[in-house]
Amino acid sequence: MPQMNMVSAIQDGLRLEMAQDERVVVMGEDVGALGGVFRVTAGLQKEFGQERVIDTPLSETGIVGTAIGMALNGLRPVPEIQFGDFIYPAVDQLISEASKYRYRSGGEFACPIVVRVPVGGGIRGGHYHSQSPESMFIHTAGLKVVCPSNPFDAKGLLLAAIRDNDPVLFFEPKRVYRALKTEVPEGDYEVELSSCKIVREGTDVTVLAWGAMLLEALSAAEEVRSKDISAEVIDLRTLWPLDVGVIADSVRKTGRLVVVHEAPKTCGFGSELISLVCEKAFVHLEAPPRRVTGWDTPFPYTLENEYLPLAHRIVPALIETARF
Amino acid sequence: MPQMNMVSAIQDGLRLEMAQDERVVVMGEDVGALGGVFRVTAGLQKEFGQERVIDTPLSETGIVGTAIGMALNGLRPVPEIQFGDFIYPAVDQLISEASKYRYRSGGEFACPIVVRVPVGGGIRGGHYHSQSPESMFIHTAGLKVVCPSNPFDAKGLLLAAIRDNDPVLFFEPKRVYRALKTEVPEGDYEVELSSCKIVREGTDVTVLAWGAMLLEALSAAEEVRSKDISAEVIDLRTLWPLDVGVIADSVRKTGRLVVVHEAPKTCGFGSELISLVCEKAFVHLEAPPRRVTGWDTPFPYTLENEYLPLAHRIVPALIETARF
Amino acid sequence: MIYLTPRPEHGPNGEGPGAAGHVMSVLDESGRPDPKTDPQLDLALVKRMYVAMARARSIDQRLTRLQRQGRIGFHVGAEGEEAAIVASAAAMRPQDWLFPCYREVAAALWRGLPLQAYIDNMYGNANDLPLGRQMPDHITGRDVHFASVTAPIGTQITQAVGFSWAGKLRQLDQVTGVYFGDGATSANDFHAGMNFAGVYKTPTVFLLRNNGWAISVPSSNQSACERYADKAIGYGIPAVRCDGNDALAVYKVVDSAVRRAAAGGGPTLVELLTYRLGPHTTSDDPTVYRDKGAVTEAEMRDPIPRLRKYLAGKGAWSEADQQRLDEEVAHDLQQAITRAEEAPAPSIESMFEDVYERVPGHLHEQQAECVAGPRAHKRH
Amino acid sequence: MIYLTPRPEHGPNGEGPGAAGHVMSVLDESGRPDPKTDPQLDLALVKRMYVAMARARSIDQRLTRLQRQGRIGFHVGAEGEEAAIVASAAAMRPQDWLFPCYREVAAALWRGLPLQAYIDNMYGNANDLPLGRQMPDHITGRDVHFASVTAPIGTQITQAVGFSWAGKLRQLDQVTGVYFGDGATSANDFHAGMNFAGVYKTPTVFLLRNNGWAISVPSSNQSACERYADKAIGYGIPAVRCDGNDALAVYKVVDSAVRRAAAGGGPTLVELLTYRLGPHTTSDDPTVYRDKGAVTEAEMRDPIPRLRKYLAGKGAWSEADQQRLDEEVAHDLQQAITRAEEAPAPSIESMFEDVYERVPGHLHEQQAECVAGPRAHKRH
Ligand SMILES: Cc1ncc(C[n+]2csc(CCOP(=O)(O)OP(=O)(O)O)c2C)c(N)n1
Ligand SMILES: Cc1ncc(C[n+]2csc(CCOP(=O)(O)OP(=O)(O)O)c2C)c(N)n1
Ligand SMILES: [Mg+2]
Ligand SMILES: [Mg+2]
Repeated sequence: MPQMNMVSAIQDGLRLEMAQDERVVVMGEDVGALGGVFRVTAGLQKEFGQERVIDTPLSETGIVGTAIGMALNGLRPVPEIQFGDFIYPAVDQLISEASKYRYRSGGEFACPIVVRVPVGGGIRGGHYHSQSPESMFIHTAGLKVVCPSNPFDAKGLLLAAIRDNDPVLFFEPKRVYRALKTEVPEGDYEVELSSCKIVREGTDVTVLAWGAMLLEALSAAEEVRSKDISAEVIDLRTLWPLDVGVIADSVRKTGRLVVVHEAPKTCGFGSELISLVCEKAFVHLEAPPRRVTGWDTPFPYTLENEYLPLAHRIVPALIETARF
Repeated sequence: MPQMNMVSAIQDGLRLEMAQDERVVVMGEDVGALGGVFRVTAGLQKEFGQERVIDTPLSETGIVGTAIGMALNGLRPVPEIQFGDFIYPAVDQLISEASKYRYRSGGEFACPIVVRVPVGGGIRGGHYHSQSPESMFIHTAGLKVVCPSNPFDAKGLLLAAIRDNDPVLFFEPKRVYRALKTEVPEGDYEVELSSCKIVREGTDVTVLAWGAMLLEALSAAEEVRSKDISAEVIDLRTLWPLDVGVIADSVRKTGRLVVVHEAPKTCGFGSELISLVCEKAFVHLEAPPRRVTGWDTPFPYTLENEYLPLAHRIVPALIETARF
Repeated sequence: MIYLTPRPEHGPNGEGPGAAGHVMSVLDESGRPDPKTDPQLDLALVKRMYVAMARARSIDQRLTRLQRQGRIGFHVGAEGEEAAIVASAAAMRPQDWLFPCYREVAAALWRGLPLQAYIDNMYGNANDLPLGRQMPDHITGRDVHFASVTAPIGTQITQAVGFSWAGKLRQLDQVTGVYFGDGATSANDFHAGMNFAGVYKTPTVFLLRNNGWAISVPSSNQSACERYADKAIGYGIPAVRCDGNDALAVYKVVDSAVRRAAAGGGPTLVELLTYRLGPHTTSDDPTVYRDKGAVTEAEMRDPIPRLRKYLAGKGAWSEADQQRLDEEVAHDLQQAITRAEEAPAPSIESMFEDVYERVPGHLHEQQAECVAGPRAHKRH
Repeated sequence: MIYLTPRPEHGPNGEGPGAAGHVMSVLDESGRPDPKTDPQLDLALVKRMYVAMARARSIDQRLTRLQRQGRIGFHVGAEGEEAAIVASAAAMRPQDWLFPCYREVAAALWRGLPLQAYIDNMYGNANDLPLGRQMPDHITGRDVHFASVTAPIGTQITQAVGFSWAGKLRQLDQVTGVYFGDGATSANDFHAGMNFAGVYKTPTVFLLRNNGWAISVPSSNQSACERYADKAIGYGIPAVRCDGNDALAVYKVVDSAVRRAAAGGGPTLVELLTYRLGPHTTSDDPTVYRDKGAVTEAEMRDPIPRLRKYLAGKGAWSEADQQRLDEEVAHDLQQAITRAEEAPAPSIESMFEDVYERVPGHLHEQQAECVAGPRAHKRH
């Protein structure tokens, strides 16, 4: 099986699906000749032509608005937003339109678009090339939100997302893009949407993470082993709709919960995860459920490693939670 | 003291501050000759002229973007977004710009704007005239978020907000606009930002609510009295930054928590409130903290009273929580 | 040295600057056609258009009454704009699509949306295609190639561009028309939609209903561009201005734009100059912000009497025809209203469906909780 | 019958359509002024502009090397666009303001931002005015009337309009210039900003740096409007096109727009035709998407040698002057770099400040937690 990094795995998934399904079109700023600023779509325009790999004008409003229109007319657009930080001009189309089109038309229409969005810190991007805007989309009924942590899942989730008949926000952790290679099957496979994965079993505390922070959670879990703490780490993979059963079962077993995410703490997805666990497994909780997250400030440039919830901040949270 | 409804109280506050502070300008769609679709600004253009009460072109992007520019140049703009549902075209300016301008300029600049936004259901407005978009703004570091539940607070909070040197989102519950009158002092007064208010004392369960749902929470609290349940109701008034001490103290006393809000449940502000209470007062919690909220669907037209978390849905939550 | 960019010069077919011909028109105010511009449409077609326009007016009047009686919650009328709406829809071919703003229900009816479906929507009952989820007048019409009505201003414009672009990529013989108001030209999606359409030469017909007002803001304050059609220049898109109260002129310019798009010639901006005779919606009171005088003047240019006079002049419409039509519309409406009022409200269960293709776990739970829970004291 | 809206006719002062004079220019490629258009600027001023342009080029080259050496994280250069940037800034008056895109640091330096402040920003150290919170080249300059640089494309445009509008409401003698690229004309804020400025006749000078590219997208694919200046028509705003590599022409058109705005004449769109000679930023590799040929051709129109030749022709610039300047810039830079590299990183505490005017409770808690907690294994 070939070894791929996440960039290649996503590209491989796009190429595969474009070859198999002529309804799939890729569009966005600089996705054509340049192949995207992260080179995820490199080579695709040569292979599939300018009609299916489209360099758009500089307008996220236009990219998502026209993608919705294409989807309404039978295509499967995969628009790219160059950085998650620039998704805001598309928010009206995503929140007012894509999420509500099926509902408000009584099921007459559907909006199967997959909006690919590089997100997160760790690339020295400062305020505007580092943010993780998932929670506002999870809050929006009608959208699905995916965030893979590794190349294998990235390709499998992307294929599942493109074939899904609902609008999907596909968040790609930039920090992982070229950070590791894993085995990725060459052909077709799907990773089911809304399926969490227990990536490390443990008994003392449940750690929820996704995207780039999954690796940090894992290394923190490894680190606290020496303190006799057994952490169970769950990779959410799909943030919404959520595979809440796996999470609740884990917390019922461990009695303790730590959630890790890059986005600012307040009203981040961590708050929802904690509230859900309170709903499903409150009586099993033996310690306050806890968040390790980005601080409630804009994302800083120089101090980004002090801002991010990296292993050095997860470790004390695990210890305190486990020993509460 | 005169009796006013919330529309008159807000108008009174605007008039007062415009007369006292010539830096204050009001702007938005139809705020001039028409006086706003809810008539909140009625008469102000006549009184203060077209330069200070400005009918803008139909662009929320332009309204907030130019308001920010005015604020950078010494004015105190009070832009109106006609309905909360139409704030999305302004989200880029609010989230990328207003919230970060002070921070990213190392404190060189400030953005003292107060964005007035009628929100919420109960006026038969369906999908696009009913939403409560607070949580994405609470999630955004650098913004303040206010939502009064009554005429007195509305005027006092508005005056405090206009005088504050940070950007404030001022959410006005449409359902309350003309639903009740209270005494409102004629002259100047402020209701401090970030101050919660215990509006009903109780011992068995803490209920957090704001805006139009405060009244529902109160009537549910009244209703459960007959079941020997004593509910303490707190009106948040300012949603962020939060007066968390009052809330934590209340939960330490009651041991139980119910949060009520109109916005969809998932990643709504309720999730943050529950997580905060878990942080501050976990060991005092004697029952799972609970949410009564809008469902995770778009806001429906015909069934809006089944969608909203009205008293009939709060009552069973209070009973179950109190008796857990 | 700085120059005020002058207005563009105009083409050779009578659209030159100055008064005459500058705005495409066929009928004068008394319904007499200008032989120089008359498209000589088939009288049966014109009659169909007239009937659709007159029906639309009657429906608006009836719905406004229903709203005043508290029997429906809300209505957006289109009085005065019937020619702009109906004749433009009439110029689209069956395989074409329309993306509406919120004021063009008459276009959906023209394309075959059953009156009952519309009236069920006004009541938001269980038979409503959108299942009572949206406000009145927010219809959907997949079967008649009519997209779902939305409230946020302008969002349908980029969608229509994407839709038509997909048609082009799929090599379909399909043109997409998109309606929007003068106010909407200030919105983000107008800018993005026009720009994308210009760059990718999509088969889109931009139908700008310039009715003079965006709620209380006159179109002269919405933009410093005197002639809205000139906005097309910035996107490299051809444009045409047209008397939007002249059904024959509207048909002619839209037909021509549709042909051009279908032939691969790309998008056109069509500015339809009309006037909103009524309030913005039943929630609005225009006496607060506009003179009665302007309205009275605009009433002189009412598109319906004008087209009726044209037909009468051709001997194709009589008083008796009119009376028969009025009775028929009243009867159809009464029947539809009765049925709509008898229909039940949408089910509680339905509130949780169609959020996603399949109801996910968390919505199943919420659905069960809601169904089993107490009912609200008052239904809507 | 549909007409392609023709391009506008031009004013009487040499800006008529066709080749000659259509784009305002003064200097030819060898630096000879056209007596018909020469604004006859004071030589001392021209020399100052030249020095600022040449310094900007040297700074860009040095910063690019620092980035390659890994000593700074990132740089946005402006090679080839120095005339567009410096001469436009030079035409603004001291009381005027500039709202930048991200490529106009040279304008801030022109207005007096200390080189040290800029270099501290490139290092994001504790002395950086934005306290290392933003990426390099994202400066802020309240003292020199220069707004804070932002990354989202276009957002500064509506802000600049609001800023200038406030100046007008406050009856200040103040004009606001706003820089943005050809790519930014597609963004929402260009549309809204131009429209609001047109309606409210704000004293705004829109400085469109048309450098041919938005990262990899050529300006010919960004919009179907061939001449970006024509975009002003849709907003009722006057426009002018100018050779952006010709410092004298840039000064002349911007000066004229500033005077017009200051006199109450409202906004102007100034299209500065230039070329991005370097990569988009140090993260970019333009060889993937553009021909070397086009760049070589553009290098012939490099604004710096052109202005140097002009000065040399007037006997106002010598080889020795150039050498002295180069040495001085190298020295100044070296000193600033050394100081910047010696400065500490911003404090952990500072990460929690300036989010609000006063640090609220929850941020106090987070600040304390962060300060007391373990440090990250590697600093940035
Ligand atoms: C984004 C957004 N902002 C504000 C509104 C409120 N609103 C509804 S209709 C309208 C005026 C629209 O005017 P125009 O586009 O000219 O269409 P018309 O109503 O005249 O047909 C406004 C401001 C909205 N629906 N969407
Ligand atoms: C809203 C937004 N979308 C995308 C980007 C990424 N981006 C940064 S610069 C750029 C191109 C800008 O081109 P132009 O406006 O011509 O300015 P230039 O770089 O040529 O000076 C893009 C797409 C961004 N910064 N903001
Ligand atoms: Mg209108
Ligand atoms: Mg450019």
